[in-house]
Amino acid sequence: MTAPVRYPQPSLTCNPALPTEALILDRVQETEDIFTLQLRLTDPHQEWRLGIQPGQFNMLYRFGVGEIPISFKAIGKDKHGQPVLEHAIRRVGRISGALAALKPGDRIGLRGPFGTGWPLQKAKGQDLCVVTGGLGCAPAVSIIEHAFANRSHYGHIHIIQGVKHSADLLWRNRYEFWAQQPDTTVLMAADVAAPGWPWYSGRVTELIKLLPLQPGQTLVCCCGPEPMMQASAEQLILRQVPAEAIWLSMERNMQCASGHCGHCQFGADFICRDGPVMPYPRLRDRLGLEGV
Amino acid sequence: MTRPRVAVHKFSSCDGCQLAFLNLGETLLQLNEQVDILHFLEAGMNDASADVDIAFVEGSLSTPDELTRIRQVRANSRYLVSIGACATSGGLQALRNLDGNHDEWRDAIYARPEFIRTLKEVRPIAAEVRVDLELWGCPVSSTQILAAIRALLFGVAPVDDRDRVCLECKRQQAVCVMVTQGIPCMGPVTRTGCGALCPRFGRDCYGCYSPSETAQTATLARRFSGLGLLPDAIARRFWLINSQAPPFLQTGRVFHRSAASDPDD
Amino acid sequence: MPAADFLPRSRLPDLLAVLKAQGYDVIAPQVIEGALLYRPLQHCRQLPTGIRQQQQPGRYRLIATDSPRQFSWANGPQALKPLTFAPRETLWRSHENDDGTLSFEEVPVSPPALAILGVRGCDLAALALQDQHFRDDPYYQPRRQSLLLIAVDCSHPAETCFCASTGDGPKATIGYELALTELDDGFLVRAQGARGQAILKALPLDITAPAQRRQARHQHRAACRQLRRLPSFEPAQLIQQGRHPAWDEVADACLGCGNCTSVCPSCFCFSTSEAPDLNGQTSSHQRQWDSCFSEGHSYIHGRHIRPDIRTRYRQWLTHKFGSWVEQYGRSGCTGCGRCISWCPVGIDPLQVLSRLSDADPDEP
Amino acid sequence: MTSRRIRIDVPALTRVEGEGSLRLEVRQDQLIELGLSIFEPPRYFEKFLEGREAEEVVDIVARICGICPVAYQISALNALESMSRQMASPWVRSMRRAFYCGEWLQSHALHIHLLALPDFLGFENAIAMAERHPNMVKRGLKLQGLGNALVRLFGGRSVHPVGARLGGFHHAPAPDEVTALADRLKAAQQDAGDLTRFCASLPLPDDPQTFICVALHHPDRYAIESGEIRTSTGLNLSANQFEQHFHETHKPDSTALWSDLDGQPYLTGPLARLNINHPQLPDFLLTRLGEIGLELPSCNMFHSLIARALEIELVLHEAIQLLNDYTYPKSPYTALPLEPGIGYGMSEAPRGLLWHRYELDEKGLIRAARIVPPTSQNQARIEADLHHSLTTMGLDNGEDVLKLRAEQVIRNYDPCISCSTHFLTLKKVET
Ligand SMILES: Cc1cc2nc3c(=O)[nH]c(=O)nc-3n(C[C@H](O)[C@H](O)[C@H](O)COP(=O)(O)OP(=O)(O)OC[C@H]3O[C@@H](n4cnc5c(N)ncnc54)[C@H](O)[C@@H]3O)c2cc1C
Ligand code: SF4
Ligand code: SF4
Ligand code: SF4
Repeated sequence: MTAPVRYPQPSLTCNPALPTEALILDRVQETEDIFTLQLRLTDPHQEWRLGIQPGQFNMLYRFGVGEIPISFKAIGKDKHGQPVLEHAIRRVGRISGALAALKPGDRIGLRGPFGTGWPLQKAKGQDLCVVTGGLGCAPAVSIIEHAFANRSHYGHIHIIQGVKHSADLLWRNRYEFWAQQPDTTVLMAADVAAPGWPWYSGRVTELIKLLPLQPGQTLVCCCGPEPMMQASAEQLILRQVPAEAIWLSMERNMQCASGHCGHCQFGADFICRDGPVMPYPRLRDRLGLEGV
Repeated sequence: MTRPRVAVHKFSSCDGCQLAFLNLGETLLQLNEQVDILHFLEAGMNDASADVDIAFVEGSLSTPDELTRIRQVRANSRYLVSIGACATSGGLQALRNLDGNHDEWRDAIYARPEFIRTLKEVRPIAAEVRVDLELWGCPVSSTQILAAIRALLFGVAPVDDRDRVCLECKRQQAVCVMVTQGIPCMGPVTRTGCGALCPRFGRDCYGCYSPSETAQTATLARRFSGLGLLPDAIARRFWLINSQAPPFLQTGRVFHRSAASDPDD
Repeated sequence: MPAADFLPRSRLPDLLAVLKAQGYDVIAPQVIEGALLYRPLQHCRQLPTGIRQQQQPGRYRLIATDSPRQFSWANGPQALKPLTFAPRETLWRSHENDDGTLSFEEVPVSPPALAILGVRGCDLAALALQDQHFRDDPYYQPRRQSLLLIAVDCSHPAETCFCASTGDGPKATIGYELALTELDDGFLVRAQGARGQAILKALPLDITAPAQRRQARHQHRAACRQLRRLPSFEPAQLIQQGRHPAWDEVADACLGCGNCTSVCPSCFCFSTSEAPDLNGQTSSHQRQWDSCFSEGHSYIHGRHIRPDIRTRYRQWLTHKFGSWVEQYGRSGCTGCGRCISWCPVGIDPLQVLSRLSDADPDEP
Repeated sequence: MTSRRIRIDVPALTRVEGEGSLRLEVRQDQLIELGLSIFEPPRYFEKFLEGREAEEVVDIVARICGICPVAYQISALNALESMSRQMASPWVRSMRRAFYCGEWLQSHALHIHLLALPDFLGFENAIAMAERHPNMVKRGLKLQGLGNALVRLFGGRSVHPVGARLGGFHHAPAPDEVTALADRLKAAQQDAGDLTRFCASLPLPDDPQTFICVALHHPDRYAIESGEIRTSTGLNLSANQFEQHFHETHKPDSTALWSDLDGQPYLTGPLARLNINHPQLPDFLLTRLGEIGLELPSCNMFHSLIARALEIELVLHEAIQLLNDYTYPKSPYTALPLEPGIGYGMSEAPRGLLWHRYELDEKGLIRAARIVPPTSQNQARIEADLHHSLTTMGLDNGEDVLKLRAEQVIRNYDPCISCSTHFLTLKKVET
């Protein structure tokens, strides 16, 4: 007789739904409502999580309050030169607000990395064009930092950033620093510019028209509000950039980040698993559809 | 660490929501370790004018005195939570607002009506002062109260779940009474929080937790009519415990009027 | 000599005994609160003997007859979903220790071995869909693996059923250990896989008479004649039909209550929530069934992607019948008809699908 | 003797249900003013019952009082069902009694531990008392919790339960739930006995008074959910005779509605019940009476506390019996068609007699309703008691002593002020 099958119990370390502890080493207030957390994972067995790539994200958990998806910003260094994970978070609601109240020395939970990153392999040997709209876009910063850290892998680097108001520009000195670098173009535009704003006023799409692009050998990484990403992609296509070379970072409600909870579906895709970074042709016919 | 100071105030009500505290059992003693209860008449704490971090307010406003008192409570409290249907929508007693015949009722009952100082309309707390959080339900449950206190202790706003009773009804594996018995259930337009109590007891939800988000009251009213309810019976479904909550008020009004203008009825 | 495969009705208790002997708890549909719900089965008397059904849009009634049959109805409000994908469960617990460190504790699932009697073909097909979706889910899988499935071919589809047109019924074809075809006097039994075969071997079976076999074939053909059928449409196109007036019509009729998603055996959405203890030292991270009809489903800070019933209904229909094909290689609908019967206002998605294939005046 | 003037003003009484105030003035050791007022605003329940369907009444009247919703539901059902030719089934009648036992248990346990005992043990409130007497307070909370669990078994929740309906219940609890609860109730009987002994051992003021007792009496059992009125003056009345003997009047300087029995103040509630029905107590409680030396009828109002403790033991015992005999019914209710007319009904709320009257029209809608709750009935008695107690104790006592005694006296009646369906007292309008 065959006995009923008993499923082996999942073990603690392989349960993708289980967070691990992260210690807040430092907390930097970037703007009034954006702050960066420097994190160290306290369990040495969890270090594989530091293999996180630009464009991927973690679920950050505040004890007793809940979890939210937050993109990877950078791997920084602590004062002993040890690698630390950086996440930039905007305080907008319940959980981000609870995370904002934490200080160095406090602990949070972390699950990840999740999702697709920017297509670094594909980008190798090509020009890189990073287009962002809106406030402090962590996925964009992460790819730019990565590109400068691996400068020889890429040709020309184009950085275009659009903000609503010139005062919204985050990490301004980083942009100024990048603008000084060889083989790099930094263009910025504000819909509304304060006096003394050295860059353009207008929309990001206008900047795209100005870019010295080499369409066949440029890979575009785009993040920001969906209408802006869509308009940018169309503008880039007008500039002969192939649609397949344009990659967008998407955002939807996420409860599990493991492709189960169904909240992040965008048509047939689970943004947490098939995204957040996805090629434009995949998204093209759904972007802009109401309610999708 | 200093414990947050808490007050429980009562306005026009049945006292049932305060029982969410008094029915906590031993948890009441645990709660007392987390917070400092300064004012709660029924439990024996009496310091109505104390400055507190969290004030829970039960009951609706129905006298001029209560208007003065609620302003004082607001001024003394950092975070004001209105609890229960009376406090959030006026509750059952706000039915008197509908007819606009408060004076008549009063005069019918009291030999010396001039002594009765009441407002013509029963008002929810938020009609008079700013309310930081509303906990709906008639009565609110201990679970809701504890979750709110815990969230505030963590320094975050409590979760405001506005989903429908139906969702919880199915999670609880209750059998739909509307589909199997043709009973007019308010679950599809009522907010969860009770754990789908009524359908679990084989009966219709009567809307005691107030309207849910995107409450499709007109659609449901049409369905009730399909189940054989006459317009005035439909109006009564919406005009019960949360008659003043806008979607219920509105749909009740439509059917109340059509009942009044229907000569056959 | 033909193999013995007939279990007389009087010997159905033997099946129960075999299952119990092999260590299974048995559950089967029983009449509870006017519907058929899975409940522990101690003896065959608890089965819904002679029960027939009336299912129509928004309406479900049981009718008692004096038929000896125990499975002459279509289905109850829930398929197997609650047994594998719990309506609410704790995923893990966290502790804040006195020194401020956090520890996380898994809350493992250890279900008993369960044999389920009376499963339908449509529900097995839906289970296969959930198996795909939750293939690496550490909470779903243990429950799933401990199930032994005993199907009964559907002989009395309801008015709301359309499994014949989705190809998932009325006969059980995949995913069972044992399958029964119910006749007046007993059951034709077939098995799949080693576990099924082992049970089959342990049963006291007779040889099926040719007349009985004929009756079974006839019954199957009759069950295939269903009132409803899936209309033809282009799955990939559904999502593009955003401006079709069908959506406004259905939005006006729909309560947005999410019952269709809760009773659908393939729907898998859940939300998570945090339940901290009062003392603030331990907290449970839970998940519970959610629905694309809830406001939280499509909320991202500052905006509701689907703020109204129209867009929410569209999400449900275009996902179930459209995007699902791309996600899992087939539509998410197995024709069980539950979303039609259990919709409190009786909306029939098949009608919406047909309406969508009407030329849309606005769409080019 | 020097002239002395004391003015005691308790603007908000604590540890009572609902809001009320007390004001008394003593001049030259004479009580010149005494007023218990209730400033619970009117909620006009009787008025908005008009025009509602009979089926809706239970859900509405529950909301008159969060502490004794079951009492309101059962009195209303008694009144409404009296308009039917049929009766609720025996199953329903027993289960209603069990349901009601839950409410007595929770209400009495709450009153004794959270409202009354702090007075006798010298604490501001029960939470403060818990620091010194943790086990006693926990015992009380446990008994209260069991009462709530019993109400939940039939009603889904203990405040405004949703289970009761015309003709019975919406839902019959599963037998295993019933057994599980019965076991918990059994386990609490020891605690309940200890509680009675403890209450009896307290140095309660000994202050005999004369008063009329009014309670329901049932020939077969200690009256809870049904019975006829019996008074210590020898009256036996059915519900429809209530209005012939009990009247509500206005005191000239107040706006409250006061009830009297043929012109006399009277007592309703635990002590009145025990005084009238004690011969029907089960044997173990008759033994208990001897053990604690309580002679009945008692004319010491403070024995109300002991009466509540004894009634806790009683309802535990009753509920256990009823649940032991539990059978799962074919249907938890019988449809009872109601005929137009007038229906009267009453029951014993934890605080005393609760009387309802409904007039039903041809369409099955309520034409008129009248509800007389226990607190308004006790109102006159409370003031008479205050007058007597304070004078007997000696008005020359210090202000704090007078105030504490006054509050003890009021709490002793467990007045449930929130049930102001139609009565109201405002603070005396000051000139
Ligand atoms: C892949 C991905 C990467 C992200 N990276 C960053 C980042 O690097 N920095 C940053 O500041 N923000 C990022 N966000 C957005 C961030 O997740 C939301 O701001 C956050 O969830 C808001 O949570 P809240 O509780 O503070 O807000 P509330 O408004 O209180 O939201 C309530 C709940 O809704 C859900 N929710 C709300 N907004 C979002 C959202 N935008 N995305 C997903 N779920 C949401 C969450 O479950 C949240 O707890 C990212 C989102 C996604 C999907
Ligand atoms: S019983 Fe009521 S709440 Fe439950 S699913 Fe049906 S309509 Fe919704
Ligand atoms: S089901 Fe409806 S009426 Fe019943 S308790 Fe819940 S919200 Fe209130
Ligand atoms: S969509 Fe409807 S018919 Fe299809 S499987 Fe789901 S519930 Fe059944």
